[in-house]
Amino acid sequence: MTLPQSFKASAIMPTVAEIRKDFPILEQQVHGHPLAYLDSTASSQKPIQVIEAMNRYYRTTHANVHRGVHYLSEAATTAYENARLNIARFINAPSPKQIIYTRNTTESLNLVAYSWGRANLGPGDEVLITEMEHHSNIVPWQLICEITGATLRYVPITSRGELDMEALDSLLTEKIRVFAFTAMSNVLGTINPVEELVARAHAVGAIAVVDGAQSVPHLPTDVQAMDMDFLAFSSHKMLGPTGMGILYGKRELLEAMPPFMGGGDMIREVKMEGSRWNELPYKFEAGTPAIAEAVGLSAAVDYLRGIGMDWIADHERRITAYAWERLSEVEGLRILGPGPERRGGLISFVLGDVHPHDVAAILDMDGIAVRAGHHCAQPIHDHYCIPATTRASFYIYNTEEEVDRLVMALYKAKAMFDL
Amino acid sequence: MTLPQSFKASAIMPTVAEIRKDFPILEQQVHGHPLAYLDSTASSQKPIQVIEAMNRYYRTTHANVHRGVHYLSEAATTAYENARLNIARFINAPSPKQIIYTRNTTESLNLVAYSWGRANLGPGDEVLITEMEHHSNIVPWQLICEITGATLRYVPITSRGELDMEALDSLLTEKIRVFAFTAMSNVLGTINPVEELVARAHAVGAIAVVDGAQSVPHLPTDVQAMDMDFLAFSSHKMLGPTGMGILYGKRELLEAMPPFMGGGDMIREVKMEGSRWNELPYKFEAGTPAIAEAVGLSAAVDYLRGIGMDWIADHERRITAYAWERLSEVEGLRILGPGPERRGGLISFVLGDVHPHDVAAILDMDGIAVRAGHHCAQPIHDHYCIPATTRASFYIYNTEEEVDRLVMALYKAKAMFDL
Amino acid sequence: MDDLYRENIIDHYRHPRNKGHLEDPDIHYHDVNPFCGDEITIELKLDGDRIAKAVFDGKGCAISQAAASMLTEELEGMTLEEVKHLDKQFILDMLGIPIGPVRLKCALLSLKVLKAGVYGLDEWPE
Amino acid sequence: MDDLYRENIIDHYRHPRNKGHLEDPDIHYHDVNPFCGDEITIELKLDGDRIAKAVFDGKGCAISQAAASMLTEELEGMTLEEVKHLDKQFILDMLGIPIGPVRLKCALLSLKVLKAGVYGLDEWPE
Ligand SMILES: Cc1ncc(COP(=O)(O)O)c(C=O)c1O
Ligand SMILES: Cc1ncc(COP(=O)(O)O)c(C=O)c1O
Repeated sequence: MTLPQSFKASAIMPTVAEIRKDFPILEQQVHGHPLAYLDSTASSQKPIQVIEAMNRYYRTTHANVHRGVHYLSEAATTAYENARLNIARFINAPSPKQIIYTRNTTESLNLVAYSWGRANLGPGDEVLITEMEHHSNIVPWQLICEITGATLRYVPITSRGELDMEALDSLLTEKIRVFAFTAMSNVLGTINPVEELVARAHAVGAIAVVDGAQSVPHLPTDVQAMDMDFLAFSSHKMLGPTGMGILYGKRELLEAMPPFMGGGDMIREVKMEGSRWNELPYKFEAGTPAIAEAVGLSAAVDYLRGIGMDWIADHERRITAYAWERLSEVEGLRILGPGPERRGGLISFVLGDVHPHDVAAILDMDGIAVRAGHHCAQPIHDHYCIPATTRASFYIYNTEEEVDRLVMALYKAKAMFDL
Repeated sequence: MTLPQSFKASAIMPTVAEIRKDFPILEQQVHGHPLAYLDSTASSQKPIQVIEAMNRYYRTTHANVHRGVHYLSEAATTAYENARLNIARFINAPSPKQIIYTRNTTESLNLVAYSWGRANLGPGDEVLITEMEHHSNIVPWQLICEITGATLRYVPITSRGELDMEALDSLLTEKIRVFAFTAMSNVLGTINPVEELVARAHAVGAIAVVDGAQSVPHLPTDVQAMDMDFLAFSSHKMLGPTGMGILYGKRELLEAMPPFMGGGDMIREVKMEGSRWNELPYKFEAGTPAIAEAVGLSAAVDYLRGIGMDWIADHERRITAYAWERLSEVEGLRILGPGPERRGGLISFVLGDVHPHDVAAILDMDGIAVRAGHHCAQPIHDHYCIPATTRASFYIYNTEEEVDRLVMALYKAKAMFDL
Repeated sequence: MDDLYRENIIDHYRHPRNKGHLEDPDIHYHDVNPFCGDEITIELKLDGDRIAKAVFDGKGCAISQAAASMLTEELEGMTLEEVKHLDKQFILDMLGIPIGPVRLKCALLSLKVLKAGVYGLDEWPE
Repeated sequence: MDDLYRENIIDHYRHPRNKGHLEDPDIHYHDVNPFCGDEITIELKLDGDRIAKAVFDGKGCAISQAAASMLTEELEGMTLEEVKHLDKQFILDMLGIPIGPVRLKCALLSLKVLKAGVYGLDEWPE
């Protein structure tokens, strides 16, 4: 576990200026302005430590894993499995066997829905999700309910953009077999009370599936303390490479599940008449895996650990509170979701009747990168009866000065649309 | 489309010495000997052009694709979609919409088996595969036959290690809905007559699914000329990064198929009551894709095109013929599969009663990397009644001198085991 | 910036022409840009194979809505055969601004809806 | 290289001890190393909770087969309780050669099979 370069020597609190030096992409000019990257909720940038770890892997270590006895294959296998161990420790998983490599959060959630769902759901059963879910935590459940005959239910949200806990109480009956929810909304920014939600699910005998796509990169995560049954997250949102996601699961649940995909490495024996499955985690990892990407994610985890998840959460709280204040001053701008004290590092808003795409396009001309659209969460936009929002999001490398530039550019947009 | 550095200026036939300069990993010493990497059938090494393309992508271009209107997101989307176009051209696909990004060959084949299979197979239907398939082209069909009630049949192989074409004739009845076969065996080296097999499948109204994991990296591929219905292959075996695979499919088949995984980007509209699918290829690409990996594979395709697939096939034929001759001289060594004129660039063999793992371990001490095991193809090993083989495989960067070293080390192994 | 949001685009967006619905349209089609959620409905009243009246309705960004508004102005009097030959370049010329690859889909949405309604081709215009 | 294939390993591989089957074993277990296909069967004859006779059968590399052969020699006279405490280090000491991470599974296969047979724990020994 190496600390990010910049902090090794000092061993003091990092500064954003120091952190930014590790992100070559941030030095860029866009349309003649310094890039202000306020889109980390969609995908984060990568520090040189992560890029170099993969670079080094391909230049010195690559071979296929698991089945080879030669030097490179053993080296690649060691790197690949050490990465798994490192990721397990990062979320305090009891064992690396419970860390399944996938492509992204979406595949992790599909794996649970298909494999656990097909084996455990039937007519009369209910699946509970929430109105603030990302499509990745909606569509797999719609599909599996269609296949199994189970019924899908949604926890509504309050006017403050939080889960309606009273409605939850009445929805969470003994019929619910699985409660799947996001730890943090990628539109509202709402941080959900994961521990409490897991406990409520368990109280009616349901399993709790946590979409950690937005929480794992930004908040400390302890799967055991929170007693999650499954946790899904993506490498690319937490400084790691694309093409890599994680599914954590409780051992006895994973053991009992049928495999998802079939192929190399996930079987113990293949006879023409049928096959026997391999042990965890390989049962769920068919074919040549994303080896370099595992190495890259492990380097990202080292980097996050080097900075400290508490520092990260603090930094984001500070900058989000500042952005909240500054954006609230813009007349005609409406912020969605709860106040700054209950939210993660993102703010989605609507600027009068200017369409979010137009807002984003105008900000882009000033070098400010924000997302616009439904952010793959149409139901929550339907709830607010708006087609789309503009979203600014913050990570370890963002500054208050970037927030100031965002606000300035919003005034320009207002002027342009006579608002 | 940039040519590999080394050949741009000269525009003459590349030499292996020039090619090797592009592969930093090959300069390595292993156990005090220069590395002889004879394991490209498991996974190829990567030229600096590919490593640098991904490096550059992360340092200058990364953002999430498709949903963003800001500069980086447009740049990333362009890079990602240009890669798709480049890959489509490489196999002569009619349209980039028919190129689906997956993780590897295994996922590509699972996608076809699950999505096409679930919609099209039922009791009474038959699926035909061959005895020389990789597990990735066996297990998905076993699984889908179990789910749908269809029956799985195997084309046997002849004593020369080729498909038994007479048996095929009697197996290929009107009951067969899909004939899935490898274009080249990763154990026997057999190059199958793809065009003829596709035509025979079509003659009984079956679709032809081609496992191109071993053919696309080594032989020219034209999906239209060969009239394949589906073609699956992996980036990591063709100089590209891990974490990326391709499924090509005929348009009308892909259009008619239900999606595989659910989530972001694969839907057109998500309502709480249900969803509408997106168009091709996005219907099959759920969640944030392997963006950097697409860029890397595109660079690999450029590199292969720069050298020329004909040169590559020639080079491999030459070196395989030489290896075949030299290995045939080793007493007690038995080569599996057809003669050098009908095979691709690999040779699997058994050395007396020395277990292949021991052979590989002894070769490794001399810096020679070969695979040992069942190479994820147990049925073909069962056919020969052997648990495993040792496999040496060749690619653009291998030399006859490396073959000589292989043979020398085999004599050492014989001595050690008193053979 | 001025390039991206020229006055006539803002004008068409703020004051859309031919926005609304027809009593009894001969052709009616609706679609959504899956990448951004923009929506366009186009309705046509025909006189033989000639477009007598074209209206649109929709939600979305200035680019998609202004393009739809401008398109309806062009359509009156056109034959359905002529509609078939409208392409990407036609829309780009009409808008008169440079458009990046992602927002191109916004610009082309109304033409896509039009072509799907007229002859059932569900494809982004090339 | 000499390190990897010391003479006693080749000797146990070429001349395995206790290879075969028992008439009527009290414990019988078989497993495969999924990564390489090596197979080991272990059969035990008990005398109370003490191992009276241990035999193995199998196919595989010199490491896995020599380890099994050596292991059966160690087992006679051991109690089942003692078997529970056998670990990775025990096998490595017995073989006396350095083993990389992949071939470790070959070395440990017989111990894994033994433990699964004796008390049903289907895990690679740590
Ligand atoms: C013929 C064949 N099919 C399929 C595969 C599986 O490829 P992947 O592991 O990249 O999914 C391989 C790789 O070994 C192969 O050789
Ligand atoms: C809350 C949430 N869930 C799931 C996802 C899907 O992640 P991926 O696209 O990496 O699969 C996202 C990403 O936008 C997200 O924000």
